[in-house]
Amino acid sequence: MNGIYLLKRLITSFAAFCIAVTIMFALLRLMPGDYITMYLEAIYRYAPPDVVEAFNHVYGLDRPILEQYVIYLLDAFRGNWGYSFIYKVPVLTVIGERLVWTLILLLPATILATLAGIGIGAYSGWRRGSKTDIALLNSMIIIRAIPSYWLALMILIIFAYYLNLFPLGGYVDTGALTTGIDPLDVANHAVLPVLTLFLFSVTGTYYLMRSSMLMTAGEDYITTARAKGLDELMILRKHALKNAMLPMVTLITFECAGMITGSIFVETIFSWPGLGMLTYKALAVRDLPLLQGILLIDTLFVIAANIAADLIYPLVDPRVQVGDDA
Amino acid sequence: MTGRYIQKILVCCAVLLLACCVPAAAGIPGDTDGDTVVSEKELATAILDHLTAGRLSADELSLAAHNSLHLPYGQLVVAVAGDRYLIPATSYIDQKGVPADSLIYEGLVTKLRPKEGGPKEYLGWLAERWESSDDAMTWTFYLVRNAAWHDGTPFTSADVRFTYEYFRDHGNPDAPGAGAYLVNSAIFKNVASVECPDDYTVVFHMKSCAPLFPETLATGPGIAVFPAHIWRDIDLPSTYIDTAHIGTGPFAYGSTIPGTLSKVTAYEGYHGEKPYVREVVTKNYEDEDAQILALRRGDVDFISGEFGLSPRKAEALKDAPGIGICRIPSGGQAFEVAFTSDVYPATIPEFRRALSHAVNRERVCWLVGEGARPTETVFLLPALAGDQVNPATNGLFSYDIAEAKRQLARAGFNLTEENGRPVLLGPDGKPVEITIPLAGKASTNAVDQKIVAVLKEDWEGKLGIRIVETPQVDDSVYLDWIAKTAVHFDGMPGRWHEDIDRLDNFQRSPLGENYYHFDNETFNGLITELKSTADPDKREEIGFELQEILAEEVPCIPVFSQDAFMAYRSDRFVGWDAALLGGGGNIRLFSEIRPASAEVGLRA
Amino acid sequence: MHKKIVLAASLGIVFAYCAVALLAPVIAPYDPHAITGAPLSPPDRDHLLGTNDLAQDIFSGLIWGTRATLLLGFVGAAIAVTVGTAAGIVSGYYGGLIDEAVMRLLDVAMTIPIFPLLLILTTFFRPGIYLIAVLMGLLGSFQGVRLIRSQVLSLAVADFVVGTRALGAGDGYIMARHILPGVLPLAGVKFVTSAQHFMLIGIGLGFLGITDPSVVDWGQMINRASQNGAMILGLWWWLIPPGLAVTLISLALAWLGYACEDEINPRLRVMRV
Amino acid sequence: MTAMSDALLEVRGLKVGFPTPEGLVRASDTVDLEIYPRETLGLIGETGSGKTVLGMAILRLLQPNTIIEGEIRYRGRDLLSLPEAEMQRVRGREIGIVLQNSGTSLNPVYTVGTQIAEAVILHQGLSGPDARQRAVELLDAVGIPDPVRMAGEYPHRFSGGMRERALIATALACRPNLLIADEPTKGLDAVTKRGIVDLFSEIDRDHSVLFITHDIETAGDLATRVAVMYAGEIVEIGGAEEVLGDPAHPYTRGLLASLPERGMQPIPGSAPSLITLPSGCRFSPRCGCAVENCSREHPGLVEVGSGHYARCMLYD
Repeated sequence: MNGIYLLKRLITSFAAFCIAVTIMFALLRLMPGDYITMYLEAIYRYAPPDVVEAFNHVYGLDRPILEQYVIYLLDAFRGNWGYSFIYKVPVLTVIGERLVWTLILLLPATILATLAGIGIGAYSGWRRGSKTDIALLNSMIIIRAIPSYWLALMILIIFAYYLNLFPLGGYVDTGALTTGIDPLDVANHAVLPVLTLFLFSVTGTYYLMRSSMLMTAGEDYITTARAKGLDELMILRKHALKNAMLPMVTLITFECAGMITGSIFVETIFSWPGLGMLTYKALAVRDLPLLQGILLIDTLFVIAANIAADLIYPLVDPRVQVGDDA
Repeated sequence: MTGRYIQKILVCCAVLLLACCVPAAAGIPGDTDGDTVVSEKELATAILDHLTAGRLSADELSLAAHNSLHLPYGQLVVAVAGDRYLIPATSYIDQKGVPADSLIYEGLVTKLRPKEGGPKEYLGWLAERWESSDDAMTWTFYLVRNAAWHDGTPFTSADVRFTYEYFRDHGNPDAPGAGAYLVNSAIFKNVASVECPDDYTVVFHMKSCAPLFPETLATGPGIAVFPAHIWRDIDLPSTYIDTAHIGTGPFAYGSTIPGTLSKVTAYEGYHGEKPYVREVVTKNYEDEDAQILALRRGDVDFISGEFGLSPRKAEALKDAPGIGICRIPSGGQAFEVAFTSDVYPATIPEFRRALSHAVNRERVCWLVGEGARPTETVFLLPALAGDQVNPATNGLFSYDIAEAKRQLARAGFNLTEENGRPVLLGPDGKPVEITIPLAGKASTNAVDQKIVAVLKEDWEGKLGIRIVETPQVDDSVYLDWIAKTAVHFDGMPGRWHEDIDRLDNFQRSPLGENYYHFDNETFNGLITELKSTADPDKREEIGFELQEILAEEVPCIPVFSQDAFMAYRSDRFVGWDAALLGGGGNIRLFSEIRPASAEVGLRA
Repeated sequence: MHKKIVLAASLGIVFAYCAVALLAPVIAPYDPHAITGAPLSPPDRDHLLGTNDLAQDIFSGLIWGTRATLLLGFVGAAIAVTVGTAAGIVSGYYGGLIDEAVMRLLDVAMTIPIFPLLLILTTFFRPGIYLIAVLMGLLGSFQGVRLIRSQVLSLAVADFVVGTRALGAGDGYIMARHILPGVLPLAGVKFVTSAQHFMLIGIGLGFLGITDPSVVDWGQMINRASQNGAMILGLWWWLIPPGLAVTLISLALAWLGYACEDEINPRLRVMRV
Repeated sequence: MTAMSDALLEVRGLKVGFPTPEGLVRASDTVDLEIYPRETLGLIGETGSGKTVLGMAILRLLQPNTIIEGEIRYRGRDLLSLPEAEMQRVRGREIGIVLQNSGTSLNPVYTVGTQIAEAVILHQGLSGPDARQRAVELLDAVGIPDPVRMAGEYPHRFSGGMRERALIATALACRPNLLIADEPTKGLDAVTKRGIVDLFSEIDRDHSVLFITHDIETAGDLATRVAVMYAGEIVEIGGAEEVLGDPAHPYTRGLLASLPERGMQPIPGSAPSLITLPSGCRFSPRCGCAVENCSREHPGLVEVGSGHYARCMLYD
């Protein structure tokens, strides 16, 4: 049962990856304008036809389309994602360097947002209709309604510039050149972007947890627990929380995928050299190989999150033998 | 080395004993006459002051001493816009060779910004002086003798020859490996061979007459000399990642934090005048506004934006305390309305001429803001091209709607009215409609949109030409777009409009085209003639003639040029106006400025 | 009572926005593309919110921008909900192989990150605003399928459906007359939440500078303002109003969505991303 | 009526209302009843008559916004005015409850043994292993085969009947004096149902039981006394034999007549909405014996036999 389900998941993941690659391949061929011309344009004002031809040969663009596709697909699996136009190094290398920095923002932001979202979401759902619940719910709705990029701009202006509390961008201070990278210094630089990402993410987790808690709070076993004479806190902690958390496992993985999106705006505004800023730059100069790499890495990220959720789920919910797919 | 310092300091102490009391002024501590140089006398005064009244702190005294002895002191933090401007810009290396504008590497010569209307001037870099044969077929460069690479290897003429050979061998599109095409190799295209008669002399033999070879070498960021001992074994510049950055420049590579910071430090063994600043740190801010905030806050000392700060921002910074603005006349971009001469209605010269009289440059400049200068000359910018501008062609494109209407009428266009709006009917009787693609090189600071907004008022509102702005198209299709549309905008960064040689832009290239699809036989012939003559008088004559043809044929309408603005912490560094150069001149700039506040020493 | 006020207020805001969008040519004092004064002039009687760097009236731009935002939100959401509901009903009603196929396809589709894909597509094809809305709607329809399907699954075995089938009704009839009304409230809530989501995304695209520049939209206004140093120059009237305008409509939709959700089933969970 | 001190639990004038957007749902209206030690009181009524609400109200398990009036005296203490902390001591230890819907009343993420042990640990202060041992004993006592293994299983592994037994074991864990069983036989097949009924007939020797059911036969088998509820009111109460053998209220008679072995004659019409109750006697619109006065006056409980009361105009 377990094995079959996981196999199914792996097959879908594999298919998803292939489709992502295929989309990029199609884009590459369908794109208005010419990939090589653009590449040369980026460097030089003109793209002489003979040079374009030579490049086409180097990139194998003069071979039959099917052959190109197969080569492209195989290359994608081999981790050969091409060269970035802007950085002139293999795409995977660029992404590898940036991934670390994105994770430095994403991990604390996600963990904090998840914990906080679950905590206040659970409280809010448990105390449904109370003043605190309504206040929390409305403030979350408001935060959610503010466009994240605008929020990031405002946070930058207020906290970094007017209040002068944090650096204006980058991830280390100039001192790092002599002393090396100091984790505390990085943390100081990360505060504002993490805060923004946290705000961006916490509302989602909160909302889901609250709904989940609302469902759970009405369950019969909660009444049973109460009938046993357990106090409210114990019921919340022992009986409600664990059950309300179950749907969260899957939903948090979705939130994670969404965070990558948020990081595009946040990293750009805070000059944080992660994947988000890389995406922004790649978009600005239409660096297709790099964008493809980012899309593929995002896909892999989601796949990994899904598989992780699949593996975690049966651990927390005894009812689910991986495989009850409903 | 240290011995020399001690000696100098002892001299200072001796002077100190003889000095009399003069109060220290603002600016560089100790500097009393405002020349930003602390003379030994001034220093002595300062030291005395320090001892008697304690007016200067020990740090300030140290700063004054460093300035006086011309010893590097303090840290300068420069903001850049984008990590590709940080020192380890591998992207430059595999596209263009080692970067000449990185403070680390140097070329043979660099260019000085000419005085308005004056002649061009060059400055030796690794070449002390240079000369050409009368027919400009041979150029001889005499190199500086005391230059050494940052790793101690002496710099010789072999390095120069190696640079030529490296470009020759790797500038070839058939070279193996992706991205191995060094575009700067075009600079050496005309070189037949390089000879090294001795260690400090290099002779370039040209394929054809090259009266402007130094200009070619200094164009853009300029071409830097490769360290032969490092690059000798590297076949594929695209796969080599240089981590040592061994150059000959005034600053040597220090360290880097990827994507955000890099540092260079003053090179002890520099062959020229040593910089006053000990360290230059480049800090990346992706956002120009963040740069400005950082400057205001004092996190950085110098910002320049990507093509200079926008005029509005420079204006806003002008009165901020502790901040100074420097302006480089026409140092930003120059913009033009360009025609595609083989697309109707731009095929009709009268139409092009008519439109040239319907560009309200003053109004565009008013929209753009301070530092925008209407261009009334033909293609060449007076601030850059100096005496090469043909005065007879000045003002031929002046704003004159009546003249525009006359020109149109002459070519068979018919200006009618429909629903109270003017409509221009072409010679074929159909209403004239022009599609203008936005983006491209004129999109910085939305200049293209500003131009089109003004053009719409005149072209649509007065001449009855319907204008359709196409959705912004990306760079890859921009060239296709402009080849299909009659009118587009172009912006030229740097010093494109600076030399008559650059008028070859309008020549029908051997590949059969040019940017404007302009094809004038006389013009093509004159350019060929220009390129084969070294006689200055003849060249000037041809240049003037070329400009007359352009004024008549109007393949493009120059609109305005933009001054470049840069902002700096005037309370920390002085000497910014000393010798501002274009292009690779930043190296020179950072060697010239002096710390003015002890604070900058404390950071290092 | 409190809930009703919130509901009325959010409905009011949505209608007000719609009215502004429809009446833009009447309300806006200027053509948003025309040069109407000095560039970057502060607010005064002629220009309620001053002018931008192209000397265009910001207030008029704000008014006209309503159109783009509402269009992206509502057209996108309409497509997403229609596609999602149709696929969800078919998949949930027929079950079996069809369901399996749809669910597997969905698994695959949901694995590909939608927003980056949308960014890449819009960057390279530069579609007009309608196409962006359609694209967003199609890419955003996946989540709806699951939501609707699970509801259909319970409806399909409901007595009245089984009963109607026993009476000899065809699948089409049952789906249209019995299943569809059952999932409509859910689809309605999804519509409202998707509209909010798509508006924010649409404005995000504008902010990244990859939407149609001939259409005035708030994202581009914010982008333009921040690119031209509104923050540095202290031009709050340029940077703040479009941001507030987005926030307000997005807030109204969020409240509306929440109120609707509460209304149709207080224990219902509508998944949002 | 018997003296107050005799009763284990005494409900006086209990009114329970749920505020909803449509109006106040009067789920229980001026209910009076008492449960004596070691007796089983069967509470009968149709679905929606307010039986469950009554059971939940005794332990204060209803939603916080529920409006409750009246008195619920357990051993002389008014449960409605007890502080929450003290109420928690009553729940499980003094009064146990077996909720309806055995399928969802056990927490799916904990083993059955853990859930039973929980109450034991809480109220009797047993250590973990001891409480587990006790849980196994309880499971054994309620007739679960292989109790040691089953205590370590999750609820979804249990069949419907076994879940019911497990719930009963949970409710009995701390030996409460009163056990409220809410429809424990609901949704069970005949054989399983029999087993549960037998289980109750064994346990009610030590405890008082409030047995809530719509199943008149089960009530007849187990109950010593029977109360019949209709539309939030008790319409008839008395000894099981009297009420079921010789029903006084037309509704009770109707209920009995609808049983399969008595001809399966359903009561015409349907139960009224608890928001808009009919004036006068609430059963009058459906009552075959109704007279004109019935729809005007609301009848009180009238003693029709020894300890046998009915709410009907016929006896006024």
